[in-house]
Amino acid sequence: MATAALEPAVDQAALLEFLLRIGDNALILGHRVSEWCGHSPALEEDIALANTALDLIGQTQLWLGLAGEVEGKGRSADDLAYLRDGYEFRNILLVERPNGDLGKTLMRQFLFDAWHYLLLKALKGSTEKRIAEIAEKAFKEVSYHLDRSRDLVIRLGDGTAESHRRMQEALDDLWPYTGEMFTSDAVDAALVDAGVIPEPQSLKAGWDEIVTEALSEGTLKKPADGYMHKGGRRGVHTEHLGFILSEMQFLQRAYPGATW
Amino acid sequence: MATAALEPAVDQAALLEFLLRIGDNALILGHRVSEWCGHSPALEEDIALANTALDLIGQTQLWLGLAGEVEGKGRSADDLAYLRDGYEFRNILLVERPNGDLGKTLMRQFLFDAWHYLLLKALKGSTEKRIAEIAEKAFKEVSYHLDRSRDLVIRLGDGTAESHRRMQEALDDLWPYTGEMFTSDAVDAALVDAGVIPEPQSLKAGWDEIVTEALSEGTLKKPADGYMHKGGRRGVHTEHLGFILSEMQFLQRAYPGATW
Amino acid sequence: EPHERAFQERVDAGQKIEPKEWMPEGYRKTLVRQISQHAHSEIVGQLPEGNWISRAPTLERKAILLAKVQDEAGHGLYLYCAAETLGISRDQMYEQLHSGKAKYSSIFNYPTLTWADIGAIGWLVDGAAIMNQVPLQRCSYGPYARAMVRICKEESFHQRQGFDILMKMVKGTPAQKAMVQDALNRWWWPSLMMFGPSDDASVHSAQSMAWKIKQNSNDELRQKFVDQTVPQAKYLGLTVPDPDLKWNEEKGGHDFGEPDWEEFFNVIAGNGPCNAERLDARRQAWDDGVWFRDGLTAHAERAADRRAAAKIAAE
Amino acid sequence: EPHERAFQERVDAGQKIEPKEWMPEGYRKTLVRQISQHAHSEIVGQLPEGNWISRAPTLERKAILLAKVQDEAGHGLYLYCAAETLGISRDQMYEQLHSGKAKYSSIFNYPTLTWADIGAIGWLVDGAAIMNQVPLQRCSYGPYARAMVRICKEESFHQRQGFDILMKMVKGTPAQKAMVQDALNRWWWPSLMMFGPSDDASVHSAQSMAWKIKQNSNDELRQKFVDQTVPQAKYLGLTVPDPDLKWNEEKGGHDFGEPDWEEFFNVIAGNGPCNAERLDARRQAWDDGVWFRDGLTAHAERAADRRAAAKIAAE
Repeated sequence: MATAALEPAVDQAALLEFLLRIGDNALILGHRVSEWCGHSPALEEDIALANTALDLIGQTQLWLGLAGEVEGKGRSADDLAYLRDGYEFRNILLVERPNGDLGKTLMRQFLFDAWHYLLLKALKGSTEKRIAEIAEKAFKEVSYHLDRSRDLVIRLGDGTAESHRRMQEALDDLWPYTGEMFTSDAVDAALVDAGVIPEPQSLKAGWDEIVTEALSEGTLKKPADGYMHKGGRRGVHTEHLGFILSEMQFLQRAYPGATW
Repeated sequence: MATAALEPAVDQAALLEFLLRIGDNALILGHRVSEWCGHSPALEEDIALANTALDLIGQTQLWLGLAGEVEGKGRSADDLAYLRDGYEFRNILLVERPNGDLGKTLMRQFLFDAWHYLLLKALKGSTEKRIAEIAEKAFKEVSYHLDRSRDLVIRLGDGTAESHRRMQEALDDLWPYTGEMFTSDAVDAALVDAGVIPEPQSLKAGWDEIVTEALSEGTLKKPADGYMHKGGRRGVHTEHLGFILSEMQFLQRAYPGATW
Repeated sequence: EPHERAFQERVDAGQKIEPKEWMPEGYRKTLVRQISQHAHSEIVGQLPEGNWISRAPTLERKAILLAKVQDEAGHGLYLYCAAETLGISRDQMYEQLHSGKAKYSSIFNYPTLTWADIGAIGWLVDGAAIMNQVPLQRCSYGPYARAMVRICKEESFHQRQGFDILMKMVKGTPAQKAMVQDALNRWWWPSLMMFGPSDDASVHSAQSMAWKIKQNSNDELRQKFVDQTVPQAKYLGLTVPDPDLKWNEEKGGHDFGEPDWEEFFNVIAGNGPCNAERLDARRQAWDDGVWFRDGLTAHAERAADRRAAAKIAAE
Repeated sequence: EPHERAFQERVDAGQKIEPKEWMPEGYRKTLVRQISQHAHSEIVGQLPEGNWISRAPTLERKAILLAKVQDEAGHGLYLYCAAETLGISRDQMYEQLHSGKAKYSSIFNYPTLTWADIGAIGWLVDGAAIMNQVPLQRCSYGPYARAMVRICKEESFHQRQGFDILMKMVKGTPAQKAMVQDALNRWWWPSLMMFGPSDDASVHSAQSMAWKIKQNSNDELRQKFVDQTVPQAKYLGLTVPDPDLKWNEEKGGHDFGEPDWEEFFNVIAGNGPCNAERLDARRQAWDDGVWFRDGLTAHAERAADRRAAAKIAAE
C-alpha cells in the first residue's frame, strides 16, 4: 500500500542504499547512546540520554521500514537491523566510535546532530513524499538533540580546566571522523539529481557555521581539517561494529524465526 | 567406536552433566584468559597467558567432545560450545568473573588452578577410562598452570605495597566464588558412588593447604569463609556469561550450518 | 504534646501534611528513609533492565525497554524531589546510597539472565511494587502521595508491557516457553520477599500505620499479590514454583509456602548475586562524573558573574 | 679505515658478524632500527588477529589462532633479544614504540573486519612477510639471521593455516565466499605496500645491500610475491582487485598496477584506520602494567637480599 507513494522513476537501488545509510546511522548511534543507561553522572543525563536513544531507535524503525519496502523482498526493519552482518551496514564511522567518557559521547552527539539536523531539514523538501514525512518527524526530535548537545559542549568547554581538556581531547579524537558526512558517491549523485536528497557537500557550510560558533563559545579550538577516515557508507567499518552487532543481534541469531 | 569404552552401568545423564561442567569451566576460563592476548604488561605474560588459554581450549575440545558422545545425539564439541545458550552452561561462576587487572586475573587463575589440579589428579584414577585419559593429559598442563599462577600470586603479594594491595583486593573479591567448587548435588553423588569422580568436598583440605601456604608466603590475608555464591553448576549464572556467549558464538549463530 | 496531638488529628482526618508544616521528627525521619530508599530503588533498578537494552530482540522491544528505564530515572527524580522537601539534599541521599548506609530494594540484586527476565520483572517486580505503592497514593505526606499517583500510573503500564513480553514468548517456541518458566522460577520468591518479612512483631510498622505512611501489613499485601498473580501464571501456562500453593476456599485466597528468609537477609546483608556490582556501577557512575558536574557548576557560576558584571557596567 | 675494510671483507666473504665484534656505527644503527621495527611489528601484529580470538568460529580455529598469536609474541621476544645484543634495552625499544619514534609494519593499522580477514592475514600478510624474511636468514648479523631461521619456519606454517581458512570458506556458502573476496579486496594493496616503495632512488637501500642486511630490492620482492600469490588466488576462485594485472610472457612474470602510495604515506603518517587504536592499546597495556612489573622487581630484590642475609648469617 504505502509503497505506491514512492516515485518509481527514482533509482530504487540508490534509494535503498540511502535509506540504509540514514537508518543505520540512527540504529548504531542509538545503540551507543543506550549503553549509558543507568551509568551517567547525573539523573537528568540518564533521562536525556535515554530519550535521545529512544528517538534514534524510533527513527531507525521508520527508515529501515521504508528501506525494506523499497527493497521489496519482504524484509522488515527488524530483519534489516538484526540479520545483516557488519559489511552490510552503511552507517558512517563516527557513530560507531566507542562512548569514552561522557564528554566524548556528547561531542560525538554534537558533531553528528549538527549534520543530522541540516540533513533532515533538507530532506523535509525531498521529492520522495515518504522520505519528507519521516524527515519532518525526525527533524523535530533532532532539533532538540542539537540544542542539548550544543549547549553541553559549550558549557563543558567553558567549564573547568579539566572539563575543557576533556572536551578538547574528544573533539580532536573525533574530528577525523567528521569528513565522511560530506562525502558523495554515485548513490548520492543519482538521488541528488532526482531531488530526493541534498548534495552532501552542500551541508558543509551550514555545519561549519554551527560547529564553529559553538566551539568558539565553548572556548574550544577547532582542529585543522586533516586526514579524514571513511568507509562506513560502503560497508568498510572499524573493528568496533562487529562487537556492537554480536551483542545487538544475539537473540535474533540464536533463536531464528522466533517472535518476541 | 570410542563410546564403547564408557561404562554403561554409570548414570549417563549424570556423566553428561559432569562433562559439561568440567568442559564449560575450561571453555569459559579459556575465553577470559584469551581476552588478554596482546594486552598484557610484559611479553612473557602475553606468551604465558596465551599458552594457558590454549591448554584450556584444548581441554574443552576433549571434555565437550566426550560429552557429545555420551549424549549420543550427534552433537560435537563445537555444537556444545557454540549452540547452547547461557542457562545450558554448567561452569562455576568463578571462571566467568571479569578479568579486572592482571592481578585479579592471576588470582582467579590460582584459586581455580589449585582446585583444577586436585580434581584432575583424582580423575586420573576414574573408573571411566576415557575420563582418566583426558585427566592424565590435562593434569600435566594444569600442574604447570598452578606452578605459574601460584608463583606470581606469591611474588606480587610480597612485591610492592601497591601490588600487595591489588592482590589482596582481588583475593577478597573472588573469595566468595570459591565455595561453589566444593558443592555437591545428586549428579556428583551418583558419579562418586560409581567411582567416576571424587567427592567434591574431599578436595577441600588439599585446596586449603595449597592456598593457605601460597597466601601466607605472599603475605596475603586469607579471607574468612563467609557467604558463597553459587548457581553456575545448575545453569544460573551471572550477567557476564550472556555477553561472553554473544561474542563467542556470533559466527556460528549468524551463519548456521556453515563449516569453517 | 499539643503539636503532636493536632498533627495526629489532621492525619486521622485524612488531611495531607505539606512540607512547611510542623511534623514530628520521627515522621520526618521515617519518610526520608522510606522515600529515599524508594528513589534509590528506581535508580538501581535501571541496571538489571538496562543490561538487556543492547540485546533487546526487536526494535520495538528495545524502544519500549528504553522508555521504561527512562521512566524509572524519572520516578527517581520525583522521589528525590519529594524527599528534598523534608530537608535532605539529593547529594546527601546519594552519599548514603554509595556508602551503603541507605538501602534499595533487594530485588535488584538479582541478575537478569535471559530476555524473559525483562518480562518477569515487569510482571512480577513491577506488579509487587504497584501492590506496595497503590496505598501510598493516599499517604499522609502530600508530596509523596502526589509523586505516587504519577508513578503508579506508569508502573501499571510497565506491568502490562512485561506481561506482554511473556505472552509473546509462551506462544512462541519451546525454548522461549522454557525461558519464561525459568524466569518465573527465579523471580517468584524474590518477588514475594519484596513485601518484607511478616510484620506481626514490628513496632515500626504500627507507628507508620498510625501516621498513614503505611496502610497495609506486609502479609496482607503479599496475600493480595499472590491472589492476583497466580491466575495470571495459569493464564500464561506456567507453574508457580511453590509446592504448597493451593486455593483455600474458606479464606477466599491462596495458601502458599514461606519464602527463604535466610536468603532475604543474606541479600540485604550484601551477599546477593549482584549487590557488589550494582553498588559499584552506581559509585563509578558518580565518581566518573565529578568532572562533568564540576564543569557545569563552574560554567554556571561564570555565566552568573558575567551577567552581574554586565548589569553593573550597564548601570 | 682498516677496521671498516676488514669488516666489509668479512661480510663479502659471507661470514657472520657476532655481537662482540667490531662493526660500523651505521651498521649497528641500521640493524637496531630494522630489528626493533620488526619486533614491534610482531607485537602490534597480535592486535588485529587477537581481535578475533574471542569470535573464532570453532574450537579448533580458536586454538590455532591462539597458538599463532602466541608465536608472534615469541617472535617479538627473539627479535628484542637479537636487538639487545646491539646495545639497546627492551625497555628503550618500547619507549621508542610508545612515543611514536619507532615504527612498526603499517599493515597492522588496517582493521580485521570479518573472519576471512584472519585467513587473508595468514595468506597475504604472512606471505609477504616471509618473502621479506627468507633472505634475512642469510643476513650478515648472526643473531638476526638465526632468529630469522626460526621465525620463517613458523611463518610458513601460519601462512598455510591462513590459506586453509580461506579454502574452507570458498568451499562454503555464498556469504562465506563473498567474505573471502571482500577480504582480498581490502588486503591486496596493503600487502603489496608491505615491500615498501620502489627503492630505485634509495641510498639507504644500497648501503644495506652492501652490508648484507638487505639482499633484494623492494620491487624484486614485490614481483616475486605477486607471481606467487596470483595463482593461489585463482586456485581459491578469487579475483585480484587490480584491473592492470596480467601475465607478461616476455618477462615471465605478472604486470600489475601501482599501489596507492598516497594511502601508504598517510598510514605511515598515523592516519591509517587503526593507528591510534593500536598504539593506544600497546601504551595502555604498558602503563597499566607498571604496578605488575614493579611488584615483580621489588620481590626479586627482596628475595635476593634475603638470600644474601641468610648467607651472611650462615657464615
